[in-house]
Amino acid sequence: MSDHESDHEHHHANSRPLSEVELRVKALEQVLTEKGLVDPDAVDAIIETYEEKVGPRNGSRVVARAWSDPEYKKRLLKDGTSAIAELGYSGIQGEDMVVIENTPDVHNLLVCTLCSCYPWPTLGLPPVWYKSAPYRSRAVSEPRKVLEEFGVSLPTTTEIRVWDSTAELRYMVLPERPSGTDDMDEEALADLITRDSMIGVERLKPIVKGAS
Amino acid sequence: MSDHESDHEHHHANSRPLSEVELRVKALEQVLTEKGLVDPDAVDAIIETYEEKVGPRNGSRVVARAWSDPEYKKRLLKDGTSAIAELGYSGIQGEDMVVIENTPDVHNLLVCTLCSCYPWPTLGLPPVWYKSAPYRSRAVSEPRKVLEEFGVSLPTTTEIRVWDSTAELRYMVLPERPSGTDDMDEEALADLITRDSMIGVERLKPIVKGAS
Amino acid sequence: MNGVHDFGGMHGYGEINPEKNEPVFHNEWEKRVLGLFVPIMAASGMCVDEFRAQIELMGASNYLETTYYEHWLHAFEKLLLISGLVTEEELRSGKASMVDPAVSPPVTVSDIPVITATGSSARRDATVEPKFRKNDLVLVRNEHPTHHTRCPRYVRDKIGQIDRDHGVFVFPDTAAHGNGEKPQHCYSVKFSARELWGDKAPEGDSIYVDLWDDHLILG
Amino acid sequence: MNGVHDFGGMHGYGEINPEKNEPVFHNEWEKRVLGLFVPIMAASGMCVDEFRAQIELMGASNYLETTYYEHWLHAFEKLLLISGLVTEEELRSGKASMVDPAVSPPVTVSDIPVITATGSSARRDATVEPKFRKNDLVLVRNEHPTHHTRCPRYVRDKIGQIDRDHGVFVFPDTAAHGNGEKPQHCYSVKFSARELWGDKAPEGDSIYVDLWDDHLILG
Repeated sequence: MSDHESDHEHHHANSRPLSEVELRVKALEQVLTEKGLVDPDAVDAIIETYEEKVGPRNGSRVVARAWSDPEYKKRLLKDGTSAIAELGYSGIQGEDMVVIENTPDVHNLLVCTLCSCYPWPTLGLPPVWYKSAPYRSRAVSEPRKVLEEFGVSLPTTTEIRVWDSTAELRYMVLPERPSGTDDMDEEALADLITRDSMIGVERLKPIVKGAS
Repeated sequence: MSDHESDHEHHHANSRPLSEVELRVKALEQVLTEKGLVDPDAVDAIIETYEEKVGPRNGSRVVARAWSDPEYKKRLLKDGTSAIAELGYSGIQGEDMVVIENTPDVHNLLVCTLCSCYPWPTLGLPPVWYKSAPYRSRAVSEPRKVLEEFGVSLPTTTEIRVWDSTAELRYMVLPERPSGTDDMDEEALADLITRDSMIGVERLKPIVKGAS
Repeated sequence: MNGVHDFGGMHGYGEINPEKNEPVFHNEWEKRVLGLFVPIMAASGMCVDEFRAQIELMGASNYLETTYYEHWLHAFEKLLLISGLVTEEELRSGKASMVDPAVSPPVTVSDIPVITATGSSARRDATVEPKFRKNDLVLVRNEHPTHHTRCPRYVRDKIGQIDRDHGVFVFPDTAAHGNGEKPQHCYSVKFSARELWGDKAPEGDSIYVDLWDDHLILG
Repeated sequence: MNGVHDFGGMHGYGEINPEKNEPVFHNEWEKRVLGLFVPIMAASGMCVDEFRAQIELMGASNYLETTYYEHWLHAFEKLLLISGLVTEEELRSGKASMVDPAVSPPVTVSDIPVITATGSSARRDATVEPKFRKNDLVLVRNEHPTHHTRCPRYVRDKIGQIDRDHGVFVFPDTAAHGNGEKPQHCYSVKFSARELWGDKAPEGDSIYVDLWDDHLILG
């Protein structure tokens, strides 16, 4: 069953059986553990960190703060790394952060064409589609078609900026604050903010009062 | 056994078992035959043509004639198709031929980066290496390294011209006539001329009198 | 299309390793595939550009993991399915589910000498003015079409020089998709190795690529 | 290197198909691979550029047919073999043939919060003059190195504009091969979509790529 699930990352049916991969991983960890090079408890602690503690909720809090506090937003756009660290998010694959702002006229989109660089401390580990050949190949050359596949249709008057993470800078999109959210507090705002809106493949919808 | 031999064209070990391919080919030919779209005897006749009649010996004869007859050589370089047809070679994958001449200062090399175009009437069917990713990728960007792998080391003063067959023109190299061949007749000359020298991955060696 | 088949200038495919005393074929099935080319193209009415376009659509790793004659086999199957001459089920079973009475007779043994010795030239008699002359500098259009093209990626947006005018030929970029032959001049365009690959390339070396009027603008 | 990993602008890979409610991991073994990154990089002393270079050397169809975490696994094995910390036989058997007494202690549970929250910045304090300033027009060098590079093929020989100077960073093209960190300024360079993809691209759109001084010359 788990074999079947992993096919999400495969483009072709005749890929290697996963049991081979599982054996390789097991052998690798075992050898390194026996040699005293790896402590399996440390491996567990890392897994727990990225499975349970670090995820797009962090990024949502950053965005919600920026929407709520104009001074924070200024700092965030000027020096993403330290502004994000103010909220306690920092470290691996987010050592040097750049936050880019969506406006009514500009839409930003993130990609890493050469591998799959992604801002872990704020968005967690990247989804499979972000790491896939279709996204990595097309985001830079036909971003509008890519956005349409995600349900985002932008007029030609909206300028699209695609950010290819070819260095160790990690980017994050600051989405536009939707209308109808004026009286929401940070926690309520954070609930609105999706991972995809911070990658740039989603535009947040206006909140219509009275709608369920 | 024959499965193993076909690995020459594979770059990776975990390719499909050939029996599957054999079944597909058999099914295809059978269906087309039943439908009256294919006559298997005609298929046999084509195979026989390219396995036994058409091969690099044809090209050798063209080159030997050009070395022996200056007027023929002029016609060959001016209109390859009709000069080659004078010797009876024409047709599929050689409908429009261009012959390019090696000189002491210029060395020519043929490749087809997009597929594997090759002058069938004069050289026969292409060898596996000519159709392979390593040759197709490297011949245009590092022809000197490619030539070195074939044992041809050229001084920087020799100009290299690589011909990428991206259209329906089919190219053939007219190698330099080696020294020591002045008293040879066309048939003896043809014996010297190799397929690789007409692709441009070989330079013919001078003939040293008395050498065995 | 910018596909993996467009190998020019790629790295990572290793050494060339020519086989000593290589036979013409390595397997019986390869012979049948070679032999089926002429009859299938005749029966389907497809052109070589449509054939190549199908190969390029195989999928990257499928293309890389299969051989030349497997590429052909793939294209045969696709072209026959597209033309409606066979069904998926027939290709699976090897049995014709019905015989279409309307088809023209197949290529026969007696046709082979003429067909192989004649082929099918892509040269056209149409009177079309050439857009360029020998020695003209030309810029290859910076186009990245998703359809079949014979303009390889490594020369796009580069400047070359017209070496010779081959005459008027079918334009594969349209012919591959049933959009007409659009006959036009095809040229051998000379590019310096340095223009294509940078300053580290040897100074005098050059690469000649056949390109059509529609690929070029005056440089 | 001009490898298949350099996906920008390629065609033929199909639609994106995001998975609804995707879990963080799809398999237990993926978790172990993720968790091994920090300990292995610490033990081997290898940098992320060496790690990426190994992934790019996987071989084209192997790269295309395997997943993200399989790429990581491949690089782990290669880096550990190169550093001499494990042998092929050990990786096959899963049994250590000998324990080297000289190794430093492994990363422990108590290290994890600090390591993950700190990471390892590629920014360097070195005082290096920037070669370019904001708004400078720059031409990306037309280089096709066979080694690891973070300059993707689709921007080479194209003109862009310096959008911002990120400061001084390790240069991956040398660091990936033990040729030193060569710290230098890294910039976000803005390219118009038309410069990269031709006239059919929408007029106002642009692509920002991070490039280093050594990739650029004044445009």
